[in-house]
Amino acid sequence: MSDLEAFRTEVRAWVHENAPESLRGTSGSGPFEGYWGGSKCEETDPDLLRWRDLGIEKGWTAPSWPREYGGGGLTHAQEEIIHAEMKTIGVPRPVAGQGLAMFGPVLLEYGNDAQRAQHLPGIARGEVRWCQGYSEPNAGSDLANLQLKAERDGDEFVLNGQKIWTSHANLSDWICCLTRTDPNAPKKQMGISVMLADLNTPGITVRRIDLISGYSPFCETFFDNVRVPVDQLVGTENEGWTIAKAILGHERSSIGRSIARQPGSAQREVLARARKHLGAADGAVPDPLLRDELASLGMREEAFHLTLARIQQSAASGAPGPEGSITKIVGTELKQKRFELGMKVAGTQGLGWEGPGFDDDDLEYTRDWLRSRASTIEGGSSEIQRNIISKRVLGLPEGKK
Amino acid sequence: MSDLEAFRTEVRAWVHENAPESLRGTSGSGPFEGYWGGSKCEETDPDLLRWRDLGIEKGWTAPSWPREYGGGGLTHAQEEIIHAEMKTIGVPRPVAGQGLAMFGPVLLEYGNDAQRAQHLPGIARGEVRWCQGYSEPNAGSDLANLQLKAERDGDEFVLNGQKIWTSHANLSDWICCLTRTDPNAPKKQMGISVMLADLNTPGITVRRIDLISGYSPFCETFFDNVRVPVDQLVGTENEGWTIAKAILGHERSSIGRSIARQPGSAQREVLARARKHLGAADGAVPDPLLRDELASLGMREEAFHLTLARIQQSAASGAPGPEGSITKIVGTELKQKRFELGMKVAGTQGLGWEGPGFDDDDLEYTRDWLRSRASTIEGGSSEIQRNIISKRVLGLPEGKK
Amino acid sequence: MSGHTAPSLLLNDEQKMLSKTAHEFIRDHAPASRIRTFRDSKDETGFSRELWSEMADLGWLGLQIPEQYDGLGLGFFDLCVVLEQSGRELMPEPFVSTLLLGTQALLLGGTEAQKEALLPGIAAGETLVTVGYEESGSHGDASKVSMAARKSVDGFELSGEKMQVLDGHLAGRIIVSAATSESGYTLFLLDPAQSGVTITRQSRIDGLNAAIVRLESVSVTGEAIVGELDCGGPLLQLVFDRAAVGLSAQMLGASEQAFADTIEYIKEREQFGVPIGSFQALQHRAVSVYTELALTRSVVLAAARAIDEVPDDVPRLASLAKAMASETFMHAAQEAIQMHGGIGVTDEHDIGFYIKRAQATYMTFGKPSEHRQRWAELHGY
Amino acid sequence: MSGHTAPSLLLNDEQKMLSKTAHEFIRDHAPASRIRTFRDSKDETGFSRELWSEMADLGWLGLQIPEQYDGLGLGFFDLCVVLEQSGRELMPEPFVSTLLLGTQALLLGGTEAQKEALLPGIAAGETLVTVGYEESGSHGDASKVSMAARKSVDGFELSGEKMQVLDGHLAGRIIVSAATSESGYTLFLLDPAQSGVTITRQSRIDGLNAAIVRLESVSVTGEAIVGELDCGGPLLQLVFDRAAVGLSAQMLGASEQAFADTIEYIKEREQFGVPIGSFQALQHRAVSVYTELALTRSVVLAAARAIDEVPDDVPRLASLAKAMASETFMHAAQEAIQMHGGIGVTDEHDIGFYIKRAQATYMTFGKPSEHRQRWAELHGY
Repeated sequence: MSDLEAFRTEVRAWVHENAPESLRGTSGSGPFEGYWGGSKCEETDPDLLRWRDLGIEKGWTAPSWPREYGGGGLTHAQEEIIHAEMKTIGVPRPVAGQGLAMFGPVLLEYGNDAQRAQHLPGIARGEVRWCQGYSEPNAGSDLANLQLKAERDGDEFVLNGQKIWTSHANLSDWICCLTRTDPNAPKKQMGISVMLADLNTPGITVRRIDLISGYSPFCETFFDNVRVPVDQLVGTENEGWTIAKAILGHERSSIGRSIARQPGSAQREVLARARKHLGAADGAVPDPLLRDELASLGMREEAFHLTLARIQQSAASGAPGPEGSITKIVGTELKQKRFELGMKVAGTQGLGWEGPGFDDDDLEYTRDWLRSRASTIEGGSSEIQRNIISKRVLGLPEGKK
Repeated sequence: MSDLEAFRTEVRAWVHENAPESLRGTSGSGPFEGYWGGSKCEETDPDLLRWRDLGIEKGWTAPSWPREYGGGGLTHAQEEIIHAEMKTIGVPRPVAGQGLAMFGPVLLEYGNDAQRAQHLPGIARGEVRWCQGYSEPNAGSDLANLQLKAERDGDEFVLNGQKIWTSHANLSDWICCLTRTDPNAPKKQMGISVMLADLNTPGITVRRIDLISGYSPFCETFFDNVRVPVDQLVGTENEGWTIAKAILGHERSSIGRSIARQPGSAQREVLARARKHLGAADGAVPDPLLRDELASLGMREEAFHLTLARIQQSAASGAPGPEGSITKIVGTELKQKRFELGMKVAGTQGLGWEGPGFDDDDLEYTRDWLRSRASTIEGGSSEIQRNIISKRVLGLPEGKK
Repeated sequence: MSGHTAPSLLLNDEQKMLSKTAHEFIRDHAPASRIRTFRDSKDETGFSRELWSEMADLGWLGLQIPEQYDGLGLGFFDLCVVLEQSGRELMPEPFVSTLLLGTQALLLGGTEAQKEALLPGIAAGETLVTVGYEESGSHGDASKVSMAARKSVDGFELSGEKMQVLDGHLAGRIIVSAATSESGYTLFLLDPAQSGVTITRQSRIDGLNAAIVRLESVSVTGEAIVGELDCGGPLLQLVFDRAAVGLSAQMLGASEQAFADTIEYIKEREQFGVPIGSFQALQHRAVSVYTELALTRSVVLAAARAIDEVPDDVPRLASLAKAMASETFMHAAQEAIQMHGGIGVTDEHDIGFYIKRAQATYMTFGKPSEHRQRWAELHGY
Repeated sequence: MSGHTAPSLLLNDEQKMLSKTAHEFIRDHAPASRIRTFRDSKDETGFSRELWSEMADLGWLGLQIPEQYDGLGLGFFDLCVVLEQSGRELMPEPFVSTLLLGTQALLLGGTEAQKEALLPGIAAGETLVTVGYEESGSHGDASKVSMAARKSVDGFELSGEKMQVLDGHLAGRIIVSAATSESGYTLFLLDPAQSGVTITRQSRIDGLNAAIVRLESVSVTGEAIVGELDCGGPLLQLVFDRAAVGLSAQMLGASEQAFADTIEYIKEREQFGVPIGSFQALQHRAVSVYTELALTRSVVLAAARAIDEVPDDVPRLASLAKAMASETFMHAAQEAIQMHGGIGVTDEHDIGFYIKRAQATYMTFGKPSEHRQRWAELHGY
């Protein structure tokens, strides 16, 4: 038995012994499912809190981070095993969210020791919640066009401007911002800096944005003479675009992966809805066209999971293939197809917004369907992903931007 | 009863009395179906020849052309009625082909009297067959890039270069060529001239091009010091692009229309194949998925015919809508869908190239399926059509070319 | 086309004027943003009574109602001209319930007394008449009728529940289907004020107003029957065909507006220093929507014309129009959101209401696959 | 994935080397243009015997054949590595007939004697063994067997006709399905040299070689049975699953080559003064093909792996692979032609052969909709 196999056995035993019964089977165990924490968190589920504490104790909330920063000091391969074993029984990770998935890794790669020591333990323990501040109203697909101004004033930067799509900013403690520190740089990709800001700093206001689903995690965040200490600058001033690209690449692949719930779950979900709404308790789904569409969905779901596995395997073998770039496109389209089909089988029972005559599951499903329309837009639209693949993977010549 | 209605009654009576029985129901009566004529024509069907002669006698091979040029001197509305009545009983027009559909109208609009007198009667009588000489190997979608050189030498132009996709050049008598008369013009759309050349002129050689279907009407036509009298220049030297665009516009809409056979015929054709190959003599097509696809095809076919009718009606009412530009795209895609579905219902019986084990209908159908792949490329590809609609109809800003 | 000469698919001068007037009136008085306003204010009516009256005054509600009942006596085609425009701004006014379901049921099956009693009020914008046909267990099949009409001494006693009855909360009369024999059902005209009727308002994504109509031993006489006893099925099918065509006209209008808004947006929205409408990938996708719109317009007009002039062609053309308009609207709405980008998925922007309506209309009066199946049957395969 | 840990979808070092060697060998010795050459010369063999022998010498034909029969005793996964490469150039050599149909039938159902007699010859490239299962009235359903095997004194007497038997014109042995009871049929191993066998060569669009095999009272003994009497159906299904996976590997290779050729072409072909590959509409469509290729690669590898390691998963993964590879290949081939423009539809250019092969493979061993139906059944709906 290899060391990794031995480790897997150990992890499996620990997870089976410690994961609260009530949490099993409740989660796809992705990086964004479960306890997000932070100072504004009002979570009261004792099982979830106990699971969090057990994870913190083991250092398994951030298995591959150094122990000095609250991590587990393990390898990435070991981390994969921990996450896979949690996924197997469907428990969430002990702590989830963007701090662990995105900003911790950024600080580990680009931050300095002081920043790591200041921020990482709070993230690993789920005490400090983070959100992103990238997009602006005129800097969406064209992110490098961002204009949030950061002017140096002594030991501080003074920030003025606006961010949008700052998910959960209303529930977060800190924000990681892309700012414009040199408005006169010859190219718009130059003169950008990455800064960390405490959301309690005076001058920051947050406004929630509702989506067509009726609610959303998104916010707009406004900066009015917000003073940020210079020691919260990550990396080199005016050279933040490299870090931004790394963050975005990470976001892309994590969105694709976060869609990958349990293999077969999309097919099971839509099948259950078909049985409920078409009145067919078992056997063949009576409508052969819907049945065919469901099989298409199920096949595509399986192909997507197999492709994620293949990418993961080839990355583990040291030769990451270019296919990683497709997971965002394929994953989000799969998600939309799932909800479209789930809505189709529900017929008019899927048309409820709220209230009498519709059951709660259907009402929630309809909102989720609406929410899914954003998935091909957020985190780099499908169009932007296709441009990237076209250029970087297929090597097609650039036309106009 | 309006004059036109009276005319329709008269036409209907004449057609019913004179159209040979053997030809009825054989044709979609489009401008490219039937007797194409020309000096190399070896047609022997007495009914077809009799129908041709009757048409010539009435002036109904080219109903709207002036009588002096062999036409009928009628209005366009009357011409429509004549073609519609022939279509109703499925007889071909008495004479068909590109001379009538394209080059005659060009000469009527852009030619001079001498050119009309020289060429139109031969076209109207089906004695002289014409082909086009537009595209070149490096001037396909980008037609204005054409390079066939025409240099003035006394009373003649000397042509050197190559044309491609010169359909039926091997069976034609004359060719209508786009030539480059000024290679130094500041824009490539300038310096182009339209010329008419007798294909018997020394220096012209024609080579047939087979398509993936195994045969085709297409040729390559090579020009090696071919001398064309200057009186065969149509319009003004170096200003031929305007004429070229008119010809292309005409080609586009006639391709779209030529696909419009009898309404419902695509659905009937594929249904007949389904009955033959799926072993279902009547009733519902047993495979519900194929049945659904067939209904989609049938619906789309009907929508296409109704749209052609609507365009025709609004053109007749003096307000042609912008929808005309879509008929090429929709028509050719419909054609491809038809053959794809017809191939699908045939299963492995559609895989024959020739010889034993496949019946003649299936073999021909398979070749037609292969041929249909060219329809979205020839006569201005679907991509080019979309560019045109995007710019001219939707008014979207031009990106790069 | 079954005949060799296509029906006229053009609007005459009067219809063009009607279309233009309706377009401007609706654009100015009834923007799609009203859907949000009615929703957020939890408006009890859910649409504008005033606007409905004004449209009555303009003659639009009685366009197709015969002159003897105070209508204009024009055709269904004319009604579709207005419906298309009403669709552009997703108007929540009771077009579908009253003009498409109620009025058509009365025109096709109503007794003289019923027509005299109700059609003038409809034309005047005073009376709403709707049809309840959906039940919780029917899975979209209106021929599965659980509501029962038991024979009583002087008529029938109705019990059961209808779901998502459009404008059931305000309708002056509700026509319901109720089983009257083993194999057949019958349409009955009810006054919701009658004893035993309970109305519960529902809230849908698309902004149309609907209600649950519960009947407990509601007594009616034979005079309440619309059409013939036990023959509610065929009559309802005729009503649905017309309703499907009228709804398709609304869907066409909605698709066109969503498309127009999108084209305008991509001409203006800049990224990478240029309008995003200059990107060829978006352009070609826009053209795909455009071609579908052109085809859909043709089939909707043909189906509307057939209702007035070629009744035999109505079933197949109604199915064609509904199937095609449903797919086109969904396609146009999806592309509209995607091309609007982030702003397109916010509740603040109106474009999101188009996909909600698209989903609702897709599922109403038969989804595309059901109409394709019917088309196949009508064509003998 | 039925388990929580995905099977390995990577090639090991030996397999990578095999893939590379096969790729180069085939690219250098077996270009797709050979399809045209064989067709136009009306070559009697229709493929290259020499090349087949060379591939035998390289060990490729016996990759999966156990060592006791002179093979290398590796897995089906290894065979798929070579099949993928053979697909790139649409090789007309008898991979499908002999390695996928004949060999798998023998491995899965052959008697020891049959295996000993035939597998070494297959591995050596000397013997072709094919399976005839299609009949003119079967409409693609291999379980409809009209060919009859009548019990005779010392065995069976076979009569009937099989169509499109791949490489039937040169096969040393042909396995046919013949009805042996009311409900069941049996696979029989025939020597085409036997009296009563008539072979008529057929010509297909895709360049694969096929023949009509007509049997008139052909006598065989019980030793000719492959598998069990009356159990030809289940055995043939197992063979088809493997054949479908192997064919999917070829389709994957063919799709990848068509795509690679297309990308190369649009990088070079200029119109409007720029490479057409700089047009965003083409770029985004190219990306669509690319994503389908990536998904297809995953499912083909997973299905191939399952044949070696997880037999229970083979039916669903074989259906997944065949359905997806069929659609991907057709999509890739259609886009390849469209993006090649005029030259793409000429017989002179090789790209047209890809769509012909795509159509043929789409229809072989079940078309996608049939596999989706089976997938649904396997998943209990």
